[in-house]
Amino acid sequence: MFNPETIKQQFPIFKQKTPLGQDLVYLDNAATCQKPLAVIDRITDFYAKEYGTVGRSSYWPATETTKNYNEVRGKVQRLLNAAHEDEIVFTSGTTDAINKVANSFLRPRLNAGDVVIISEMEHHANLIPWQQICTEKGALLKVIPILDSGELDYEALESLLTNKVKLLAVTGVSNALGIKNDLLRIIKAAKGFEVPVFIDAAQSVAHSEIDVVALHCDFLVFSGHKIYGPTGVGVLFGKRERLREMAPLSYGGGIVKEVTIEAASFQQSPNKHEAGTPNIAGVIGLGAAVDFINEIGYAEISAHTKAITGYALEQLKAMEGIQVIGDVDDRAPVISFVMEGVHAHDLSTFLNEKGICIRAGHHCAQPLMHRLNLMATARISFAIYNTKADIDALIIALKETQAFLS
Amino acid sequence: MFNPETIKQQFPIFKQKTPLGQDLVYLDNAATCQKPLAVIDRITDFYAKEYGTVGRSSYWPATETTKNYNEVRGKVQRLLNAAHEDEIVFTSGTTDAINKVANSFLRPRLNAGDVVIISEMEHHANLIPWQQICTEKGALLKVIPILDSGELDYEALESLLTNKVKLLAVTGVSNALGIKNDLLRIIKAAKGFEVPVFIDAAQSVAHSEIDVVALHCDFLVFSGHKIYGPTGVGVLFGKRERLREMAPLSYGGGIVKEVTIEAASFQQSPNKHEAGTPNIAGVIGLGAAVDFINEIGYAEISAHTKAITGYALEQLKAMEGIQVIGDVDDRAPVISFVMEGVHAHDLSTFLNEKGICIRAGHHCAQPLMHRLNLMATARISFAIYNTKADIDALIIALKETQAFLS
Amino acid sequence: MNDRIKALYQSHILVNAKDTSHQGKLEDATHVLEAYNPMCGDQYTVSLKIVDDVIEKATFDGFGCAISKASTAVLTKQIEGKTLVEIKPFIELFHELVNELSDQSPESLTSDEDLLAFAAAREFPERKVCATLSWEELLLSLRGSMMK
Amino acid sequence: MNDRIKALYQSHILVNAKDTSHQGKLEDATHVLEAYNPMCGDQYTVSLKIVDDVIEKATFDGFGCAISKASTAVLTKQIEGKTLVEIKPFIELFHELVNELSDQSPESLTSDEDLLAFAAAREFPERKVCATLSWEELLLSLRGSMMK
Ligand SMILES: Cc1ncc(COP(=O)(O)O)c(C=O)c1O
Ligand SMILES: Cc1ncc(COP(=O)(O)O)c(C=O)c1O
Repeated sequence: MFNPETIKQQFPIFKQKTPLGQDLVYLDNAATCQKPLAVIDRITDFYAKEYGTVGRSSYWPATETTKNYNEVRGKVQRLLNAAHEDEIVFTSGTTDAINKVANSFLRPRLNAGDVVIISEMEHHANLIPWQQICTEKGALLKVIPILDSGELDYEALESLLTNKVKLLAVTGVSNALGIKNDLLRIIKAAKGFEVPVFIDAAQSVAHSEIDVVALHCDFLVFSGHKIYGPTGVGVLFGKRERLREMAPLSYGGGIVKEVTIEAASFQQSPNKHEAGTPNIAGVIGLGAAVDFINEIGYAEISAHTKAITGYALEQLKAMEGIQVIGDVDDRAPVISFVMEGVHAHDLSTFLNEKGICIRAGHHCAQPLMHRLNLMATARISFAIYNTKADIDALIIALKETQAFLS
Repeated sequence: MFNPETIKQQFPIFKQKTPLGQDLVYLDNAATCQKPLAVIDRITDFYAKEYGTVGRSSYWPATETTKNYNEVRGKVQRLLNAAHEDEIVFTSGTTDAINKVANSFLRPRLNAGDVVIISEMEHHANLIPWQQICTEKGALLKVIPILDSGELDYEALESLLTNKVKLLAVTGVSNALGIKNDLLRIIKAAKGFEVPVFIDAAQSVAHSEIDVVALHCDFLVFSGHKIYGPTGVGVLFGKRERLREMAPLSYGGGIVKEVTIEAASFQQSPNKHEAGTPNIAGVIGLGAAVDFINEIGYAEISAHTKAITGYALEQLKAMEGIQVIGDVDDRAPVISFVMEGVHAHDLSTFLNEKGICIRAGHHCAQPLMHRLNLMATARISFAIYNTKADIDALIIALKETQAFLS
Repeated sequence: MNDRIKALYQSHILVNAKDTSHQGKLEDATHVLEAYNPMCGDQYTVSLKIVDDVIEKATFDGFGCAISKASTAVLTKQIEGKTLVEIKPFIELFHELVNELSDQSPESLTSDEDLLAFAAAREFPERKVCATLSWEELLLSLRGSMMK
Repeated sequence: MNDRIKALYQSHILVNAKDTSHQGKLEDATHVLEAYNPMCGDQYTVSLKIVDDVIEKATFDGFGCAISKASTAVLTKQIEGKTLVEIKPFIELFHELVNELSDQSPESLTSDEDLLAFAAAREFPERKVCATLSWEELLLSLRGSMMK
């Protein structure tokens, strides 16, 4: 039977008290997740016992490293159900992947008067890179608006789609509100106009199964550190033909066929897109994180985080002076709320005294906050190791804060 | 007294035998360096005891992480003798840093007919990014040629400098041959024409002291993994005014002031240039690597690697059928050679049987190899843990291989 | 609530955060400053009426956490009547008060209780930026055009 | 030298790497292939004279390590006289021979000693690419225009 307490024991950070002597109640998983021992040990072993570079050596340990590195590509391929291993490219994170696709896929294909569509709930990472290139090229950035509930206005999307649209980039889940988007519907609509679709799955992969073939998206990206893996590593899935037709994501060693001062020719993907020495330890640690997820299984993970989210919503809604933002039935394990009379930052400082970690602010989604007329919210977000006891501790602390501050 | 054997003991990988039961003789340090226990432990402790995100939280452990992360900036500032802490930007490596400066500094400043100067000995990473932008813009990429000795032709440089030159990018040390460039001379010449200078210090920082104020360079970059630090982290030094006038290196969260769908305004450097969740563990591990270097001290490091290099050169030159490439008095701890009748790749496979790691190939420097009329060389390169015994083992194995193969 | 956090939010700060006496815009402002922390979104507009190098009136408008609001309220209250020359050391004193690395005790710096209350920020370095937000902006303006 | 490495470079390979009998360019070539490994720089030009779907002559030119050179030499020697239809299974056999994941013993695949010598590459997966460089290029060409 699934037991979050035994899961928690696999995460060393929870074995100790916070500097103020509290148990750590970590509720900022949408920002970054804690790491299980299996991931930490894998990284340590890599550096201590088999460290080498990848891709161009015929000596141990580099041969071993290259094998292990490429095995992770297969693991990620299976995790996303991608059709080919060469559709998986390692980047240094979601932000990095988006910027690179913006530079190498969008820029050369975008002309004055063209259109790029995003949504009103995007994280700045899935907004500014596209925005800047639209500005540079004289193209238009259009927005799928949200309804008052926080959900996307799917009908509005349909009216935005034309033959001028060169890309549609949208998040799977709002990092600020936990709203889930109906990606199948969005992608189907976009495909009617042959619009390439880019999915920001930074908030999706930790909690729910992804199938890029069923989704039929052209690109999908996520970060290792949000799925129990190391920092500094991310994944770009790209359909084979997209990755082949694109210029390299960046230029350097390991990606070339022939180089002269005048010109360079390049290998095929994925090599082509991974210039320079990659974050080898990051990729290998990411492999351990994927194993960790697979061992528990998405069914258990989704069920658990859903249960915790439901429990937290219930408790929050029962409190006076708390307003949960976004009105949807089914949400990802992310809840934003405001406490009447108490600024989210003050709340966060108070909760920290109790060992409780929450996020306060605009969550890198200023246009969304603006639309909702909010300056800042408090956000809690859950992972596989969170328990009902965590929520209980939160609710007690919220009440104490309320009594003291408001 | 400095003793490489006690140094070696600080590197866990040398405690075990290779899979073939040999002691590991690691001579591919120009590709990547092994990690001391202090660096490995720092990363482990970070993930196991104090993991959090950086920059926007008011809870432990994120507050602790933010403090530690920013302390590394100060460490790197002092390592390079930069004037200001905000002149240090973390990237995911040398290749990443070069691509980003090419996109964000060079691209908007380069026009048709302008000139960018590099040298004939550049690593592909310090060639292709500039080349591609020159091609895009109709600008010219010009090359400081090398002499037959392998040294740069400094006189030729002077004839290349004009007011049309928008950037000069050059490596401190040739990764293929170990040739050191006279950066002071190059930069002085460039400054006569107010040309910004970009230094690829990937092969420099592990072995020799760098002083960006004395050099007076505009940019300087290196990778953590080549200075005993983790993979996936690098440093971009940029003069304050350069970093301020440049667009962000990439776009995303944590770098903005205000964002609307139409436009974004940005914070000041270094924040401005570090979009998204950085490689936090990488930066923290890099801090431990800088500490490690400082504890030994550049004086000892330089003296030791110089002595090993001298010893290796002596032994190699005493062998029949070995030709060392590049004819200079003073070289970095990198030696390229060819063995008559034996291809470098076969040599590398043979040496691997003895636990000896060398690099074979074009070393990501095809234009240089072409100039020297070489298809592939064998390369050995040294770090602080290499000993004369390593060289002796190499020489014995080279002789055996020669007897068997040629 | 433990003592650490009580000290930070002690009544002086909570009272000042709710004090509306200096809130609002000045019709006859000679200078208007925008204090903004992009990390958390706190944002204040400080209106000043400066006549003959004396700050005759100061008010503020905006939103943010209790700490930034209280510190802006205290700032506007306490600078009224000060000359531009007097303000710089006053802001520096405030910075010293909240600086966790200071070797001077808060009590040795001031006996004003509204100011002293912010010394608790020494325990919360990540909130220092809240305490100094508007003060910092005023200092920047002084360094810039305002002094001329 | 240990047995592992001796097996890899056993005399058949070293002899074939130095065998110049099929080196050179064909004046009357009908097809010219370029086999190139960008990772290590090995590069061979294979010239074929194909008449009525039979490879009448095959030679090569270029440089690279002993393994890639020997394998290219063996390739050119052994495909002479074969029909295009026969070549595909022959190349597949060679791939199987060097495949470290194969469940077939080398001896069950062939008794040709020049070919068998490459089975030692099973122990050196990172060198498999050297052994198959020219073979792979020929296979690609067969899949492409050559068969038409
Ligand atoms: C001179 C030089 N420049 C650039 C690089 C690229 O460094 P990285 O692979 O860490 O990005 C290297 C290392 O391979 C190098 O030696
Ligand atoms: C939806 C979304 N997109 C993008 C990002 C950026 O991810 P990273 O900071 O790992 O690059 C995040 C996380 O902050 C996110 O939640």
